[in-house]
Amino acid sequence: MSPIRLTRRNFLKLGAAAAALATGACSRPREAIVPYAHQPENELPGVPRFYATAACFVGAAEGMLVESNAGRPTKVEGNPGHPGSLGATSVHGQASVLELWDPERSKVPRQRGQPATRGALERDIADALVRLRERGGEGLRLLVRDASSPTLARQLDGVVERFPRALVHRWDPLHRDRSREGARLAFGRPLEPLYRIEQAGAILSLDSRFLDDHPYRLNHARQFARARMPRDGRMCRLYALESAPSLVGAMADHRFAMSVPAIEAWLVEKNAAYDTIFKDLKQNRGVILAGEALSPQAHALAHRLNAELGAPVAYIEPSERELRPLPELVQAMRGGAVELLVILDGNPAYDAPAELDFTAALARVALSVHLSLYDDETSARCTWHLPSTHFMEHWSDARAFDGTAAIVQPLIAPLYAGVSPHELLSLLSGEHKSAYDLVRETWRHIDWDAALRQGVIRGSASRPLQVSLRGFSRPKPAPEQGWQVRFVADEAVLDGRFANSAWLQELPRADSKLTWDNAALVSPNSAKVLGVATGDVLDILLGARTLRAPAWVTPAQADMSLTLPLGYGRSRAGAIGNGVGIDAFTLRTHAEPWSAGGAQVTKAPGRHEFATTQNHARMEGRELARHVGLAHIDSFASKKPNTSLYPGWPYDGYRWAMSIDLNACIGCNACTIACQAENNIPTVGKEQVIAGREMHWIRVDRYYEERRTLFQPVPCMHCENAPCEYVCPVEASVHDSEGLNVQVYNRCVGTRFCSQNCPYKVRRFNFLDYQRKEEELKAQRNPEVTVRMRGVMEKCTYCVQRITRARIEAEKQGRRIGDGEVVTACQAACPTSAIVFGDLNDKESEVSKAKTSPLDYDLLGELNTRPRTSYAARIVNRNPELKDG
Amino acid sequence: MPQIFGPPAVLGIKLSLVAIALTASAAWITFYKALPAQSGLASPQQPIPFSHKHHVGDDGIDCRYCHWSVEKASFAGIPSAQVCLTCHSQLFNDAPMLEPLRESARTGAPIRWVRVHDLPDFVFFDHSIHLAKGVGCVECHGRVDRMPRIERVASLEMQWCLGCHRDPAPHLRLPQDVFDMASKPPQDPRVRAQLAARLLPKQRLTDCSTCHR
Amino acid sequence: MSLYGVMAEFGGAEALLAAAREAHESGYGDIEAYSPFPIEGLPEATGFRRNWIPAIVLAGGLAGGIGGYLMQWYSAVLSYPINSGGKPPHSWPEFIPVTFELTVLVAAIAGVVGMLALNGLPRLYHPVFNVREFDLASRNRFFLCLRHADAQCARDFLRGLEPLGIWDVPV
Amino acid sequence: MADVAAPLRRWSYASVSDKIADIVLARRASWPWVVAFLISMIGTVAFVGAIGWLFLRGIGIWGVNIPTAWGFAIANFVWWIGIGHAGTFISAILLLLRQTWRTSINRFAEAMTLFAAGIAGIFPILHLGRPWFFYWLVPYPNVMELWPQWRSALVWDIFAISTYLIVSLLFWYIGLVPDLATLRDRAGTRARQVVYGLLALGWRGEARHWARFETVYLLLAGLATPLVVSVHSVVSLDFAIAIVPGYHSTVFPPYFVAGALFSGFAMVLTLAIPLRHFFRLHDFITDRHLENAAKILLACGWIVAYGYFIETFTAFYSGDEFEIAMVKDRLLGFYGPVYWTVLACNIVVPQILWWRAARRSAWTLLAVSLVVNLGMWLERVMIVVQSMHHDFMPSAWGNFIPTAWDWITFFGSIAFFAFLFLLFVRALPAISIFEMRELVLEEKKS
Repeated sequence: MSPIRLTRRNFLKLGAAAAALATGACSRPREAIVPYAHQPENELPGVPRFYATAACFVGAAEGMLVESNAGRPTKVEGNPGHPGSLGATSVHGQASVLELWDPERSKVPRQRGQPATRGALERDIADALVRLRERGGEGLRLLVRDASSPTLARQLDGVVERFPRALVHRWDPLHRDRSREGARLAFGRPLEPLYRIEQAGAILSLDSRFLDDHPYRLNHARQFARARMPRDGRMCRLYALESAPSLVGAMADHRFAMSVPAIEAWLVEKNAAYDTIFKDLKQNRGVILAGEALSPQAHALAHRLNAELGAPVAYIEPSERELRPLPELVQAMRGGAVELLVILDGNPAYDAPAELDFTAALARVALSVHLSLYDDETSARCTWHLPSTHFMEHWSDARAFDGTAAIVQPLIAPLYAGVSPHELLSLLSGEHKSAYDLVRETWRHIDWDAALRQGVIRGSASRPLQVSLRGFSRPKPAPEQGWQVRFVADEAVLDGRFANSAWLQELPRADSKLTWDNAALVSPNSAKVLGVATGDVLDILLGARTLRAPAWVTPAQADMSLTLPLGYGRSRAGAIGNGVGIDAFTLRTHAEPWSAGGAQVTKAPGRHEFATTQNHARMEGRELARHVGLAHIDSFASKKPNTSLYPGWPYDGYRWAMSIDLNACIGCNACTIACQAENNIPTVGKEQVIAGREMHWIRVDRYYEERRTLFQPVPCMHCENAPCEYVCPVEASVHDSEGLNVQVYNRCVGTRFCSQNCPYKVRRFNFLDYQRKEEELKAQRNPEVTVRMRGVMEKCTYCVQRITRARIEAEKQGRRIGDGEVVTACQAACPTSAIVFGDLNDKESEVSKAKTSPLDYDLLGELNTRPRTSYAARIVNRNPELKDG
Repeated sequence: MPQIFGPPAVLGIKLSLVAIALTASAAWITFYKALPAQSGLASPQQPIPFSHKHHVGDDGIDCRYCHWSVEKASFAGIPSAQVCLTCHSQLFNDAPMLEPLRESARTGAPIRWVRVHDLPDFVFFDHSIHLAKGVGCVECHGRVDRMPRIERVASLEMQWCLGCHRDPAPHLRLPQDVFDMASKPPQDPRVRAQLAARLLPKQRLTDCSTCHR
Repeated sequence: MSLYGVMAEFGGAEALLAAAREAHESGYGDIEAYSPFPIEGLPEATGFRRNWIPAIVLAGGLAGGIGGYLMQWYSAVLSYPINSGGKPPHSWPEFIPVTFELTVLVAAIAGVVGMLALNGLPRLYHPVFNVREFDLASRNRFFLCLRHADAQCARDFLRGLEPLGIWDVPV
Repeated sequence: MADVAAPLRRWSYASVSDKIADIVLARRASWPWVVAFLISMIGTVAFVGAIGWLFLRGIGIWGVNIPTAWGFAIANFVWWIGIGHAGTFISAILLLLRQTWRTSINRFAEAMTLFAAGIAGIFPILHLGRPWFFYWLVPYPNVMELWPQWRSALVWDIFAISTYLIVSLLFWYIGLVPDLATLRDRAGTRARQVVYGLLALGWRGEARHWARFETVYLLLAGLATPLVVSVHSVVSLDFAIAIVPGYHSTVFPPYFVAGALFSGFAMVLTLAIPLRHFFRLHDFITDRHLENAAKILLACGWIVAYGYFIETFTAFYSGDEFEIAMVKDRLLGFYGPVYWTVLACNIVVPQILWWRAARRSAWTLLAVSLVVNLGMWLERVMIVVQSMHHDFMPSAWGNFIPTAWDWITFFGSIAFFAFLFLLFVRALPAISIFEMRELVLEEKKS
């Protein structure tokens, strides 16, 4: 069944070429109008429906409500009831819908690269199992990445039951072994600390990245934003020691760029700064967050210190059970002891520790089966590759970081001949059940419908445990010799699983604003030492392995240390991700997964061209992203504009407006990509980004000031005196009666005068025909938003399609639109609720209140453009007793 | 000097000028007739010769029976094969002209009707709100109850839309009349005023963003 | 055979001017003088009185200007008032440039069209072209043509002016 | 001015007519003309090719981006329009000022104006994202019931330029009619007789006709005079009504008009000198002509210099941080070299014209005029691009780097201009014949 709206919407784009030549095509092509043959239940054409589901991107589940248009998942929203989301979404959550429709997803099973039938695969497995049966499963190994699914865990038990000597291993390149190990040292068992950041009066982050790639990042962000709201002159103060640029460091009041050993040394040696900070923590119920890169001893120490501080932190069971480590498996493989290896998801051939040489070991396995979304590096080296269903295509379940379970329900029948991990496992356990039955069995005693409706299973969160500290040795910081190399999960492509996502590749990285690339991050001082500048190439020698990587100089990096984001240099990611960036996994060992010392770094010949969306990092003394000390809030000069010659236009209906709180914004980019998904914004590719033609409607500007990083999301300001409008010769850029600055694509002839005259440069132009043509991708597009052709200007519309929907519903009921009924895509996605949108004529609306804040100011207000979008300045809360950082 | 242009030559030149003018205007008229608003798309052949005249006019079936989502959604809804078969499994259940219908129900392959009322893709029209505000079906679709084969009676050009959006009052019906093909807008100015009062201000109705996004 | 007029050829501007004056004084009503470039006083000598061109140009200018402004006012205020950059629909200062341009445009077109019309141009066929020597009228010769007069008298009169030659101009 | 026409004493009505007409009517073309024509034709083909590719792929083949969404297309447009000013200035304003020396150069100067303005008119259309909808800028009743947005300087442009083109065309053609009659009467072949005959509209040179002709010619001159000033003022408003530093400047209208005449006269010299050399027109286009043009060049140069100065001055005087930043960037930023080249070409080099010897040496003048042409083009590029690449938001700053297509389109337009001009020289009298006859008469009198 092909939904009508889909074909209609995309005609504009398809017809573009024709129209281009036929100067406005004098007769429209005949369009078919295609009804359902069998009308599905309660499906209203043109009215989207939302289904609750969940997915794991960084080790724990993120709850989401997926918008479905005529049966096509088109957009991801957060699930307010899910602790891993709280209504917000991560950039990965937003991108997952593109992943679903990615035309390069694996479509058929392959045997040694050749298309084969699933039947043949099942026969192969059956044969192997018969042989394995006799030896009680000796030689049967399973390798999984995400083990947070209770059903999966149950099935693994089933397999082991059937094959007692079979072994289950786990490899997740973004594992959390260090913190588990730290907890084991401190408490005698692997636990996860559950921080109550909201209650913290001060935070000391030891390279913790709790806003970046922590499994609970969205929840942390929301709590952090609340903690940073000043209440009676006080607000949470953040100290950050970090070995790599992170959102945490960017938000910190005191920021210290230090290598991992330096941080541990600092923790042990207790200098003056340490004492000052510790005093502050003590007085204000502070909490210490330790990051994965730190040694288990350091984690244990942090736990002890938190205990001393009486810090707001609870301890819970990890959301997934412990399984056998990867090295064991590789050893067995190399020994030829593995007859059947089943790899559920993951891409070890690409991301396994370098010294293990997983690929070579894999060659010695008799029968290897790889279940994955893409036909990737590992698939190519396995006997069998089996396409996996996307999480929007299958039934499953997943646990959030706090243990809360959620049902993963499909929104669409599998697009290709894929199977879910559960179905593959049921093959091994010999029960041959559908994923649905398996999941139902796991959750026999719950209110199933409620669980589906709410997207969470009530009361499934793990209980905080009573813990008692044990004695353990203090960390012995490794003496710093040579260069430190720091590995981090890339904020966009993570461990490489999103390498083929054009949205994420083109998403400007928070600190560097770099797209379509990764780089060796270097501090300015180190760059001087090496005699390199951004774009020069470095040779990195670590242990016996070398890597050549382009350098990127950033002030947020620690001296004498490099940061290498993981997840690039893929060879079988797909047309989008192949050959993008450099592969840092080639340097990464199992023993030193996050930070390795003793590296040699030298300048190599050649230059590398980066594609960045922001070429200038300083504000040049202009008051753009403004900030103010906590003590001086009242003396903040808002500088609202003055009078005008012309009488103002009356807006007596609605007056839509937006307020963006720079004190809450952590620069995570969720708004940018959410907007991209909602508004059918194309990606343009590296060359076009270099040419300065990226299309994002809301960009997050990043400025450096002293040691501080300032973020400022910049959508269209919807000026009441819009400079873009009076210069447009054809009334394509005009104001509507509710104060929206609307861009009428079908009227635009592309003079680009509007962009020339826009002081905020938020307008985007289709210099070429940027829309991708693959049919699959058309299915993802939002039918409520026109797909723009080449040669027209576009920009933020305040999500006019959402306003219209709300207005029509309200008008049908003969009432006004209530506050909060219209939520823009960026606002919905924002983890910290930094963006507020609403009607200024409603004095009670959130946005009206936000604009009464003493910190509210207009960007470039002195130009008297009268923007409807205004900002609340960021509040800096420095410790008067602490000078440095 | 000998004359370069004798009287006949001059006459010839004049005639050819006239000829050029005529052909030009003729060309323009043909082009204009080819524009979507005027073009022959008005009443195309359909896979099944469905007669609104018969179903609506003679049988008196309500619009909403087939176009079920017209009051709830932007899209009026085109009946699925099942809906047709609720009757046609009994009536004319072996009529050859209904074969496509039965096949669709059998195979699940949808019937591909030819779109008659086709708006450009950058125009966002919502049936439900128009009905809710008293714009009757007949206002845009004409007397379908008299159409053996569905045809387009309105140009669907922007100026045609604006005509109503600028001055809606004369086009509004009482809520109970919107689906009534024979109904007329109330003549009583007070009633008209009441109906018009339920609308958004004219400025809003003629905003670009009302129809274009 | 019927005659368009009788034509005399002169070698210089002065000669033609003198001839034209004399013909005028001796009562020839319908005189046409042809020269390769404009000669001061010649039109008056041939009885040219009223020049309508300036009036036509003025009228054109007024029409263009007023029409232009009204067009802008109608479209921006009456037909489809649109909020553009918060400026009022009737932003008269911004209507000035177009108004000015249209004033000039229509005035110029009116002037040229008027000139051609009053001169009865284009006229590709004309009796005077029947005179073989007339092609010099666009080079270095000057012609005087007496019309609606008794041919014989005209010839005699012209001969008195000592022209380079005299011809009958057939219709 | 008598001595300007002094050499004409040697000439008679007949010889003047023959000399000029024969340039057109001559059977065979001279080899320099043929060579030049071939070269220009190749360039024209490249120009058309570049346009075709542009329409096929989109504006993205150029170097334009956000923030610098305007590039060469607009710079070329302004430059060509500027060149298109000298013609009408010479034929209209100098006519009103009774500068008889204009007579021998106005015809081809007007032709130059038409071609330049015409080519200028192409660029805004090429510049559009969807050029096939350019007619939406013109008011006409349509099914959308939409009109142009009268507050936009681009709409003013459409009217200014089309008006300028039409009026110049009329002015030029009316002046041509009597000469076309001459060509008609002297044409050797039947074909030419017919063509020129049709174009001449049956002109007979009747006294009353001459009277009306002269009035309308004078009035057109009167109308064209404010038009010349208005056109480039309006063009300058494309920038001046914007709020961006470097665009938003009240000095622009006079500064642009002066710049226009500057480049215009430079182009007149660039064309006149080879023209009189290859067709031996030294008696009509005398050294004195060149000298007068050179003086105007010098004068305009100084007005332009004032423009540069006052722009910088007001920026600092205003104390506006954005204006000051823009000027600093203009002098020392990425495009700094462009600025200094502009100063060198438009201010330093022309100073050589203070010397009589330089003014009277044709080849020096040619060199200077070429330098000025270059300088003025660079100035347009500087204004269009440099002002935008560093505006209000540092986060959005970026550079415009022209692509090969930018260059092909620019040089192609020059080739196309040459192509048209060469055709004109062979098809129509490059000097007004009947006005030369008038001069001959005056010489006889004196």
